[in-house]
Amino acid sequence: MPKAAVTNKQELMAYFTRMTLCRRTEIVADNLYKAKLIRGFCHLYDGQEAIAEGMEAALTYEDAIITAYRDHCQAICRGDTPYRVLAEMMQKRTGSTAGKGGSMHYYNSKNNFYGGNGIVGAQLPVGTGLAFALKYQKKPNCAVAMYGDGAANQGQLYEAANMAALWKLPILYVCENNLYGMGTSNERASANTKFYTRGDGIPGFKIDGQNVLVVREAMKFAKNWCVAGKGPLFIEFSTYRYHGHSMSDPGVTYRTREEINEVRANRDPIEIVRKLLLENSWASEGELKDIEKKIRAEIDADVEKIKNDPEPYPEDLYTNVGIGKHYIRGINHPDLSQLEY
Amino acid sequence: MPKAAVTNKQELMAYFTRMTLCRRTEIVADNLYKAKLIRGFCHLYDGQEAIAEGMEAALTYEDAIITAYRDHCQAICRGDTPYRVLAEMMQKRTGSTAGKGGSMHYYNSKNNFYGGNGIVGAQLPVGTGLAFALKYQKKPNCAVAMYGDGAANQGQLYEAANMAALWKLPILYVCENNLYGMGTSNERASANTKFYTRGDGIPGFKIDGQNVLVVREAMKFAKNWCVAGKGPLFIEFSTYRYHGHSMSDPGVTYRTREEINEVRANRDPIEIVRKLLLENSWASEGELKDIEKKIRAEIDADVEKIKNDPEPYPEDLYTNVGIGKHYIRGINHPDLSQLEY
Amino acid sequence: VEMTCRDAINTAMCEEIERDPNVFLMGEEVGQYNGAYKVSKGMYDKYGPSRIWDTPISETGFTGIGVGAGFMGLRPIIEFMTWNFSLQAIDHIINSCAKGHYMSAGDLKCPIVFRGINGVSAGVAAQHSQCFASWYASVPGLKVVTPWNIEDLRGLLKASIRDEDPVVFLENEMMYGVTMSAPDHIMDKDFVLPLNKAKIEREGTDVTITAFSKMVGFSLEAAEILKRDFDISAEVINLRVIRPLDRNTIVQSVKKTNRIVSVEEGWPQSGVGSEIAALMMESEAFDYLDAPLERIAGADVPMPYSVSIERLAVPQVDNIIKGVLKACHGKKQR
Amino acid sequence: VEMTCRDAINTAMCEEIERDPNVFLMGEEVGQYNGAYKVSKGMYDKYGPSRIWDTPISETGFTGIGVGAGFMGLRPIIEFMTWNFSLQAIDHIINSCAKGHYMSAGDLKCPIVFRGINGVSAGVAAQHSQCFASWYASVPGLKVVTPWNIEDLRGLLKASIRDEDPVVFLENEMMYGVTMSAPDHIMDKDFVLPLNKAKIEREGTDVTITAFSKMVGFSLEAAEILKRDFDISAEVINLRVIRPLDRNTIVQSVKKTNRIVSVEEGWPQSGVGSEIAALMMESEAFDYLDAPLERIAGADVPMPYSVSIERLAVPQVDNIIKGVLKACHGKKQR
Ligand SMILES: Cc1ncc(C[n+]2csc(CCOP(=O)(O)OP(=O)(O)O)c2C)c(N)n1
Ligand SMILES: Cc1ncc(C[n+]2csc(CCOP(=O)(O)OP(=O)(O)O)c2C)c(N)n1
Ligand SMILES: [Mg+2]
Ligand SMILES: [Mg+2]
Repeated sequence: MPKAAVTNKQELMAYFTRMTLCRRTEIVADNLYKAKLIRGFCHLYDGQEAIAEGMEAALTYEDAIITAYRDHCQAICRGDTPYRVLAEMMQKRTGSTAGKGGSMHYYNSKNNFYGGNGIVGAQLPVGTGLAFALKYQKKPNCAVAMYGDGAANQGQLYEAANMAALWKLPILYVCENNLYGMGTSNERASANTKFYTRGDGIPGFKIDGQNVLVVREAMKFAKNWCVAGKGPLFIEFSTYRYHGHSMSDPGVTYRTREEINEVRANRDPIEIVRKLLLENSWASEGELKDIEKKIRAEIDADVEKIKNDPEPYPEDLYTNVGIGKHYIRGINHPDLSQLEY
Repeated sequence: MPKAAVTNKQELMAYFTRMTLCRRTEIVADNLYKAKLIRGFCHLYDGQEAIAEGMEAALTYEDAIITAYRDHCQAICRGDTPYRVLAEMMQKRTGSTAGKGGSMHYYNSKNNFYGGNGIVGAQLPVGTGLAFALKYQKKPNCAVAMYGDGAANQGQLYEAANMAALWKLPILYVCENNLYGMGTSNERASANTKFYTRGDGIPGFKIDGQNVLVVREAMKFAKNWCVAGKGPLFIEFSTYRYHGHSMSDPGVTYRTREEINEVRANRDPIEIVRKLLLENSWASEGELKDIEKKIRAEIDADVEKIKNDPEPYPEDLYTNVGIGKHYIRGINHPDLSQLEY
Repeated sequence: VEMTCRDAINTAMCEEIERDPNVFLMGEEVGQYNGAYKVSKGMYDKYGPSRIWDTPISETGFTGIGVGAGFMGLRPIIEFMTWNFSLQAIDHIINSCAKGHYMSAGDLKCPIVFRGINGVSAGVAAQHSQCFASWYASVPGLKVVTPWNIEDLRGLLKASIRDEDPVVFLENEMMYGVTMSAPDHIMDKDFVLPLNKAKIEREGTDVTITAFSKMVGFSLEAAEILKRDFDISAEVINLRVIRPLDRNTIVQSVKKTNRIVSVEEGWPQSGVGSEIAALMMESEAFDYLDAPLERIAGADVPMPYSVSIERLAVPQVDNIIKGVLKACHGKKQR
Repeated sequence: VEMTCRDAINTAMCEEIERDPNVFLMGEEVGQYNGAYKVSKGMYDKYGPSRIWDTPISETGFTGIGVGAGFMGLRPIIEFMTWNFSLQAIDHIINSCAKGHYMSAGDLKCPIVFRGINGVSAGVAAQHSQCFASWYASVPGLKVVTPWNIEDLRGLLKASIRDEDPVVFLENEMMYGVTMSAPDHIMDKDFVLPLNKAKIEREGTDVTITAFSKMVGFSLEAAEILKRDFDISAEVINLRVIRPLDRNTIVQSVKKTNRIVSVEEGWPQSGVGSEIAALMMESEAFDYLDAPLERIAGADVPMPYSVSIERLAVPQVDNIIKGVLKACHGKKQR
């Protein structure tokens, strides 16, 4: 494991910019939800941005990623735009999945991003399958399957990890430990809360998930491990979600405001980068503020534009059910059905 | 953990007798299968008898047991008779489940035996539920959930065990490691073949499963552990099945005859007790042979009698679907249906 | 009194927990968090951790635990945050539980209730919107209950908890917040409804509409409009229980109306409506049918997110009216 | 050549594995043990561990792995030792796989085949005898294939492996050992059958029998007897694919015969037969029906072990004859 990281202005500015983009997307989503332009579930990632961004800093789009429903920022870091991500939540045809998938379902197979999964834990075997394919295809890459501290109690993780270990698959099981699964704290859900030790012999480590450089170095190390053929690793990032679990959760009944404020004050992923930039005189406060303002303005403009975007067309209901075409029954038969055979 | 066991003639004779009863039941089942009087699956337990018997020697019928499909001898040791067990396999109405359950499904809720489960691993959460009930009812007892080395790779074990640990349930996860799950050896299926260590922090131990006294002492210790409120334990018994997995498996394609013979010669559970009885002059060779002969004759007589027992009646098809009665549709409606509403 | 459907469930569970020490509630977030949908609000505070069990996110595990506890004589109420997650535990519901009584020739009993949100909510998309009524209702050994209003919720849930057989209890999130007025008798602590009877919610003479869960309300709305605008008198049957299906009530109704429309939110193929079509074939109703059964069902697609097309995937009042008009088209005299 | 159904599956898999380097087989005991039912005999020796993957007993795990591999462009064949064990993995089949193409608006594709033994075998009792045809066939995004003979097995399995959509392929253990003669054309390495067409196995004029899997053979036997003993000419349709169902072939047949009997081994409620009943209601077939559809299905009970009652729980040739005679009772002239 590396003990230090080398960086430069350019890198840090890029991290700062993208994490700010992520943060702003989530804040805007929060407002749009309250304005009833977004519906259903909406799981915000603010507080955890250093993980999505730090991972990307260590990986390439030849490496595969899969995560759960808290996926807006992973989508952005994997190459999607706030515009498409927000348009999706805003139920528009211009959204990342054309208004079909919604907040929990972003994908980008071109850049090896496989979602966006609403079933807790399901992404872990599927992610192991991504690693299987990489090994099958003899690619010098790894797959990353991200999960929460709550998801760690899904048995399917242990089934998949056992096969990953048996077959030495290049897979990183990345636990984003934000201390709670919905309203349940680590120790109320897990008899063993050292998530990195739960690989039944698979090596693992726990490390700070708030500092993008720490995440990056850990992921570089981990990717090399995989590519060297050493098999799976368990990585636990300690992190925190500022918002409640989803929009109906105020997020303050099972934890204290002090706890939240303490992380905001001392462990905020964006503030950590800001501080580094300022300390090294790579940017002035004003420059960074300008970036933030610019992003804010851009996303606000995006939102205004999205509002006028078309909703999915009625016939979109019937597309992408399968690749082969066949008769699809609508609510009333036959008037509302798609009668293509 | 105890380092020695105290025993006496009476105990050993009882173990010898019941294990011989078990062994003979299995041998007879093997023959009856070949004679086509038994059908479907039939998983024989010969070679592993010391575990079922040793467990019972440490437990009472107030303790609950659940196992998988390799369950004939557990049923007998929990109080069922070879007659009923064989009649079941022979498809008779006089069988333990009246010809409905078959070889994989023995039960005896009166004596807290809950099967008999055909789905690999399913008995582990269900068994944990037995322990949950014991704790809920504040009973000074434990539950035992038995599983194979192959079943150890079912994720549901880890889900259940985590809750057992969280809630300190009085449950013993007893792995009968007979080295193979069907045709797959330990190390081809499990990255970690130390099954007793796979409780993610739950204590465990591995111990000989061929010596009934060792099993008994281990189980006494373990029961006390549970009853003292210390929560679950993982116990791995090293054992061996002489037969193939089920009747279609000759059992010699994935292991050598030498391996089998070696266990038969040196680690046979019945021979170990015989030796103890002889060494301590608690029985003569002749006496033991007589017991064996008697059991053989009794079971042969059982079988002859069972042959004339009735098969399930046509109307049995429709009973025990549920406790509440309702219309049950037969193959043809309405002639073959049970029309009770 | 006035109460929400959410509170109907809550009061039913509370009363049964108070009545019988063997009844307990287990599931994700049911306790300290007061329920992901606040259905179990206050119960943890009232009954404590010995009766209200918060679990990890381990559906396979805690469902199996519930089944084992049921075998030992307890009466577990196992909550799935939504029935979609029951897919992880379905083996226990079917193979460990439903078949247990039969395989053991009557020795094992499991008086358990599995409950939670089923079918379509609002904007939760493909993985959180599936209706499981027809799947579970195909399985011998289970009872499958589909309550609509507070009367159903109280009477059927209390009956389910007291029932000796395993019950699959399918709730609807969209109803949780709906307030209804509760006549005194349904607030009785011993108010239970039979688990094998449908209810005619509205009598009619021209056409029978069968529906369950939220679709009962839509069907009643449709019936009002049909009366007002088309002078069609629709009889609306709230199926209440999908297994065992109250075939008799449906058949008797069709003998009177000669026409039938089946309404459900779930996918059409081999759904509840298909079974009702088969019932028409297999009963004397066939000879009374003046038109083929009309089936209204969810569109045969995974649920999309955007409301603009979600709306087109789930039956609306309009769809029911359209189906009824088709069934009643060219009414001939007998 | 003569071959068993087992070998039909084996040769189909071998040819596809040889044709396309992305095709691989994964499951319990498929490799070194040569398959629990010897379906994959010799394949491990021939293709080695890079193409034939033995897994631990971890259905949820390896099914998810298959789905992930499929998303990345491989063409996994995932074997369930029997489909009963798919209950542990059904969440991946439905939520991770079937819905993936839709949720991603067409981005994700998963050209995977899930295959193994479905339905009733001999004497394996309640937990090992369930038919999953109607469940999976209710799910948009899946194709559900139910082969009967070696022609089906080769043509449909090869088509399934080459298909871009996920396919649920339901085999029948009782057929594995059955030997049939294979005409040359079905031995062609590129012999594929369409995944949306039923096959009329026997033409007839008096009644239509729809069946799938083993029941096709029983229906043909019944048809012979019906001709011989009752001069009834039965048309037997091998459904082959339950989703998408070839509705047209069924409807056209009924327009000719005016009567229909549906046969399946699975439970009746909301089964395949119910859907065919609904099809009768929803198509022009309704106007041609001279008698209600007769449904032959497995008895509505968990499968018992003893052959004496197991026989009464699964359709036999006699049951089909009885159903046809009922459907043909009092044939009226049009
Ligand atoms: C199988 C399943 N069970 C339950 C849920 C409901 N659910 C969604 S998210 C969640 C909490 C997950 O917590 P964690 O894994 O820690 O992730 P986080 O939300 O903290 O990112 C639950 C219970 C689900 N979606 N899938
Ligand atoms: C979920 C599930 N998967 C697969 C099977 C088929 N199967 C039955 S027994 C068995 C092997 C189990 O091996 P192990 O757990 O070691 O027990 P043993 O047979 O050695 O006693 C398998 C794969 C099953 N019954 N259930
Ligand atoms: Mg969390
Ligand atoms: Mg074993």
